[in-house]
Amino acid sequence: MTAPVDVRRTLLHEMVRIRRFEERCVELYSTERIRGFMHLCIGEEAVAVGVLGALAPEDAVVSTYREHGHALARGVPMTSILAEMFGRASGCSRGRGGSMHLFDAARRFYGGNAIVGGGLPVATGLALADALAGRSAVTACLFGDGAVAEGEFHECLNLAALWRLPVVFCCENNRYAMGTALEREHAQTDLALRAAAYGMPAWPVDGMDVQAVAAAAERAVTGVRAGSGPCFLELRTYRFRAHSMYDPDRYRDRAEVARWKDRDPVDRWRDLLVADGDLDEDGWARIVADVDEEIEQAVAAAEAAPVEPVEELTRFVYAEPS
Amino acid sequence: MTAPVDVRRTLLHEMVRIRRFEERCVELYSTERIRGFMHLCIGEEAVAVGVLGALAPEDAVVSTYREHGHALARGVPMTSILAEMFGRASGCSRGRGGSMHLFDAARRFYGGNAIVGGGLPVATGLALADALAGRSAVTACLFGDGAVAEGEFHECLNLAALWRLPVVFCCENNRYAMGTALEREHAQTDLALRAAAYGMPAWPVDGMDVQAVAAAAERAVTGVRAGSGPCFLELRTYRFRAHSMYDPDRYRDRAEVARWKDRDPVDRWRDLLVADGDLDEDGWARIVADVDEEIEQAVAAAEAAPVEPVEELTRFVYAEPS
Amino acid sequence: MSAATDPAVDPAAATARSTYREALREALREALRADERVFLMGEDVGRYGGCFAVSLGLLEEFGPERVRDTPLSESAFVGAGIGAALGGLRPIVEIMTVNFSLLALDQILNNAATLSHMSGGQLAVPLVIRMTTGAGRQLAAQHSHSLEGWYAHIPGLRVVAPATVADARGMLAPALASPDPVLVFEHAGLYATEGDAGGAAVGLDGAAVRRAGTDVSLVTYGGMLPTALAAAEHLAGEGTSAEVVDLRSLRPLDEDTVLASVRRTHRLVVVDEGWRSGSLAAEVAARVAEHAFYDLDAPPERVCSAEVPVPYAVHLERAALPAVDDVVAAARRTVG
Amino acid sequence: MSAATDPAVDPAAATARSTYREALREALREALRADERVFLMGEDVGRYGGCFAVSLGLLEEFGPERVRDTPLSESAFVGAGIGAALGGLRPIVEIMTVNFSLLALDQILNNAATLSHMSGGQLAVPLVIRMTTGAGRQLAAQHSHSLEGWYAHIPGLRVVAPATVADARGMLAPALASPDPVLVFEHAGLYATEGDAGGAAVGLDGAAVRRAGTDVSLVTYGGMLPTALAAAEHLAGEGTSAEVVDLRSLRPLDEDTVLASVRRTHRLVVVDEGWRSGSLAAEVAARVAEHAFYDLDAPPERVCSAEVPVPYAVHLERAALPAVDDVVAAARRTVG
Ligand SMILES: Cc1ncc(C[n+]2csc(CCOP(=O)(O)OP(=O)(O)O)c2C)c(N)n1
Ligand SMILES: Cc1ncc(C[n+]2csc(CCOP(=O)(O)OP(=O)(O)O)c2C)c(N)n1
Ligand SMILES: [Mg+2]
Ligand SMILES: [Mg+2]
Repeated sequence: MTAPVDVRRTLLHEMVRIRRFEERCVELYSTERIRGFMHLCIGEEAVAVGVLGALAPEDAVVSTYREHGHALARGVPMTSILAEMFGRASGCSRGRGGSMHLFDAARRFYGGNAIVGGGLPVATGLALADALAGRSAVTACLFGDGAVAEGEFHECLNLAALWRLPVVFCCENNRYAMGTALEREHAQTDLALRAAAYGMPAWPVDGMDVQAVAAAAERAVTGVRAGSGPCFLELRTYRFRAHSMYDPDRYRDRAEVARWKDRDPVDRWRDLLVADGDLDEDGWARIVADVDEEIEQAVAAAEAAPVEPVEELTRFVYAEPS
Repeated sequence: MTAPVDVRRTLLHEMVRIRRFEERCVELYSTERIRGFMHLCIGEEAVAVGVLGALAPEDAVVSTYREHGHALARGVPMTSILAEMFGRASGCSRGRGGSMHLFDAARRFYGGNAIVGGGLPVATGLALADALAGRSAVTACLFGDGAVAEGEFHECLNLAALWRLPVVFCCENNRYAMGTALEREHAQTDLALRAAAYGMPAWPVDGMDVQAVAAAAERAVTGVRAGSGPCFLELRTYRFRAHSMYDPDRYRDRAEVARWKDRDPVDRWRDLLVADGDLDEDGWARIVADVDEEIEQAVAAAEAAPVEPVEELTRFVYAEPS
Repeated sequence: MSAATDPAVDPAAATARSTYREALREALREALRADERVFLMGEDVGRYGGCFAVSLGLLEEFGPERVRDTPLSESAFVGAGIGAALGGLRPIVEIMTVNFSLLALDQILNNAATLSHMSGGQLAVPLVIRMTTGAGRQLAAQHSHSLEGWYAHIPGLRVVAPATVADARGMLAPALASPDPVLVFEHAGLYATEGDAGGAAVGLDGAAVRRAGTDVSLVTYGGMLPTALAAAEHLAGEGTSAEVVDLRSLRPLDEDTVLASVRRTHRLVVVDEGWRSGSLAAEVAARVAEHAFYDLDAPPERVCSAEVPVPYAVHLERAALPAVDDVVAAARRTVG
Repeated sequence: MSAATDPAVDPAAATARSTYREALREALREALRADERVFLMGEDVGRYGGCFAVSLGLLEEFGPERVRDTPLSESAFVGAGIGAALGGLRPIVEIMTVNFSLLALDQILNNAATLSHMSGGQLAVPLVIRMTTGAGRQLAAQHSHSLEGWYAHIPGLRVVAPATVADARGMLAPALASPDPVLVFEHAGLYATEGDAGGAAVGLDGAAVRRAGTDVSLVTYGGMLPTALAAAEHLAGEGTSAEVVDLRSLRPLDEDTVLASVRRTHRLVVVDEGWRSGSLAAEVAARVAEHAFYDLDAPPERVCSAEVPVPYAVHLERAALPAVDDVVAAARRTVG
């Protein structure tokens, strides 16, 4: 089943936005505009766009430190994301979070968690709140293949399944946890099968194919929203870049990286749209130009934005009386 | 395949020892000779005797707070166990541990862990040490169905399977974690299936049948010792008593308890031996008398034993220079 | 012995007498009745009736959705409490004892305590976590911790320790009303104490002077309040007038009340069941030394637990814990 | 700036210059060569080369059995270290940063710290756990903790914080020789510092006077040593002679060296990157107030981190951490 042309183009546009935003971030990191740890999702855009696109505004999202793409696809404004990475007061976490801790309460984007596995309990609780309050919202919880080895993965999958909570567990299996390959993290590397052992529907998805991801996510979200309990998607993908800006990437075979780059989700989707006659050269150029304009505006705005006054340092440690 | 008569009688003797020892402990608790938390394994003796009997002296054991039976079956002297529960200096932990923390380094009995799930990482490490040192020892790790929900279960099963460590994970599935029934602890109550998801052999065993347990444990230990990696036994059993001496046992149906008591592992085994002509009334009386004598000697010794001088309070917080 | 058994200790209290346990239960019942968003979750809070029988009967009254038994998975259900709070509910999470809270510490520190600030004030975590603390029942080294002082180190948390029946009854409502995560430490030795439950909600912050005195300030909290009061009574017989300050809130610390007391008495003894090194008592002593240095007529004293995993044997356990005699001796040293 | 860049600071050192990181690596290499029972285990210690490149090259030299990458499962692999130590090996477990150690805290407190005592002395846990600590690299609230003071609260553990290249080089051997669990805290800000690695093993216990002085004692450890030394230098320019004491071991605390210094200078400033309330600095201040009360000419001072989850933005992070100016100002208050 083929989606309408505008939907297909939007998927492409969103992926290009993420790709080019992060490529720009690399430059901004090298000029020290952005500091700290920065983790890129270049190569994994189809997952971000496909999964987040399946959600409704009332749904909730819990993500990791590798969340630029998730935040962008969720609709968190690029300006507020970039201002955050610049450490500015207009940043989506007022400069307190940086790249790893993007938050947007209005869009139910609950971060930005840098403890591997640490987001799963929170997502489980968000889903519990929706369930207890009788709301039909779904929580999407994104995490990596590395997180699957943590105890919290186990505890939360059991809890969510036991209580039939509306969570879609989205495992971005990019085959590495930092420098540790899947086979050295897991005794049993079929992660969907692992999740299925908790008695929830679980299946692998080609995470390099945005259409496949979107379809799987929609199926998952629909089922979960209907009350069938949690489910698990294993999104098979790959990060084209190193783990973080500090990582010399010594542990991967160049040929392996090249093989996965041949399946670049952006290129593939663009080529398919072109082949199908849904995109011509002009259309492609327009997407790139639109995206670049958005990025440069965000950069300019972040550059110009003020920083939080130092006097505000301890503000928000405790909630302010509202 | 039927075991030789003396083996069959020994199994009975060991179960009776545990049963009557714990029954005596109840009396000693009511006269406040024993204090603190005390957890009985009455009803679960076949597991203790069957599993521990399959081990060799060089093997290691890690247990829980419900470990009287494991300690006895491992050969920790009853006198030193009871003295420990009396808080005496001659106790197997010099009075520092009590019922929940029995230790016997010489017999590689590593406790006595009262944090649910807390023994699994230790067992994994003991097995790692044996593997790295090239020894053929096996570590038996005992824990309950409740522990299966803890994150450490997951982390350790993965680690042990990934590294093919010589551990036999022995889950005493007595269907309750305190007052929480199996169905309210686990989304998927087939615990052997859960363990199998880590890629290790795992199977359920009738934990009320000492012969079945002994056979399963022997098969497991043999495989693990031969280097096939860890395995998991789900020992289906039932505790006849409340969780601890504090527990009013409000959460179980009397009929359910009665049903399981009909399968009393001691009675069944005795009756089978009698039916097979391997035991007569005299033989039975002798077992009981032997056991009772051992118990009364242990009680008398514990009563007579001195307590650790108060000046020794902080001794052993740090190891003493040897 | 309980502070509140002496009516002089708690003059504002109404007439309802109860145990500390019943007071906690009544507070839970009231909260569950008052606000649909409130629910209780933890290991064996429901069918078992609560590990220490605090929640006995609540399942029957409020049903399994709102009195929710959890599997053994501390990190998951504490974290789920955080998520549920973010999602608009008012969860009360019970951790059976503080020892097991270590398994949930990542969630408590890295999420509950941090999300408000890290999100630039967008998020709040109105979560109450209750747990039992303390030794004295021969439960040995893995069930006898007093780690509330540790938790008081963490910015973003509020930490309280009800020491009286009135506080047991009155602290839950303001804890639930707080937009911040509040940790409530219930000392196991207090559950059976009796006292006047009062009626009105009490404040969450602020120390209380439980006994007025002029010669030495005994600063304490939680399970050690009875010990401090008994020591004060004993000292009175010797002609030494000891003031007993119950911190009530461990974070924030009500420094002003402590300092005011020391400025009156010029002598400080901190009584704290935690291990001595790095105890909350160290913080209290340090603050007094910093801010009331010239008011002190003697070195500050700390009466804490011996630095040892709490042993099982009754005589060893007793020797490990602060006793009335230890407090009396410390007070004597300051006035001597 | 590193203490050991000033040869006066470390007179006994031999000639080998290296970075703190290289010194740690060399110590690991030596340990792995010296004793078959030693192995290193943790996340990405092998193929990745170590999160902070400390173990770079060791996999190639010693192979994957002895330089062992683990899955993300802090509780399991720290606990496995405990078990392996019980089983006769000498594991060195690396936790990437102290933040993640919370996930293993149950194992560390309830097993590693407790087994020796709880078993009546039958068991010993000769385990070394290394972890990175501290802020200063804009890693925000979940990667910038300084919890070594917290760990120093736990009986049964030894806790050390090498602040110099020589200690980075020399502390591992005695840590491995210790029959007790030893936690080694490496401040991330020190890895690139250069200094003299010395040659001989140093002791595990005992504070060191890194700079002698007569007017005020600056007591510090780990990542704050450079700050304290810089403050001392600055104070010298003002005519104030500051003594700098590097605690080195946080548990046990070398109280004698601290007290001796304060008895000479009569003034105390504790410099500690931990959050102020409940910090190790509180313990040091409390001990000095208890044992050197009559020697103090001014209230003790603490310079600690602001009580806030460490923020990302550079100016906010800087404002949250103790700075040279803060130490100078505190010292001035004590002498003023
Ligand atoms: C609990 C914890 N342990 C270790 C780390 C350090 N760390 C950060 S990311 C990472 C790898 C995570 O891998 P994965 O879950 O597959 O996510 P990916 O980075 O591949 O997206 C590690 C080890 C951490 N942040 N949290
Ligand atoms: C981490 C932790 N959480 C909670 C407890 C309290 N507790 C002690 S035993 C127990 C039930 C454990 O059930 P299971 O593992 O099935 O073992 P059983 O008691 O049935 O033998 C609980 C909840 C504990 N000791 N440790
Ligand atoms: Mg990954
Ligand atoms: Mg059970």
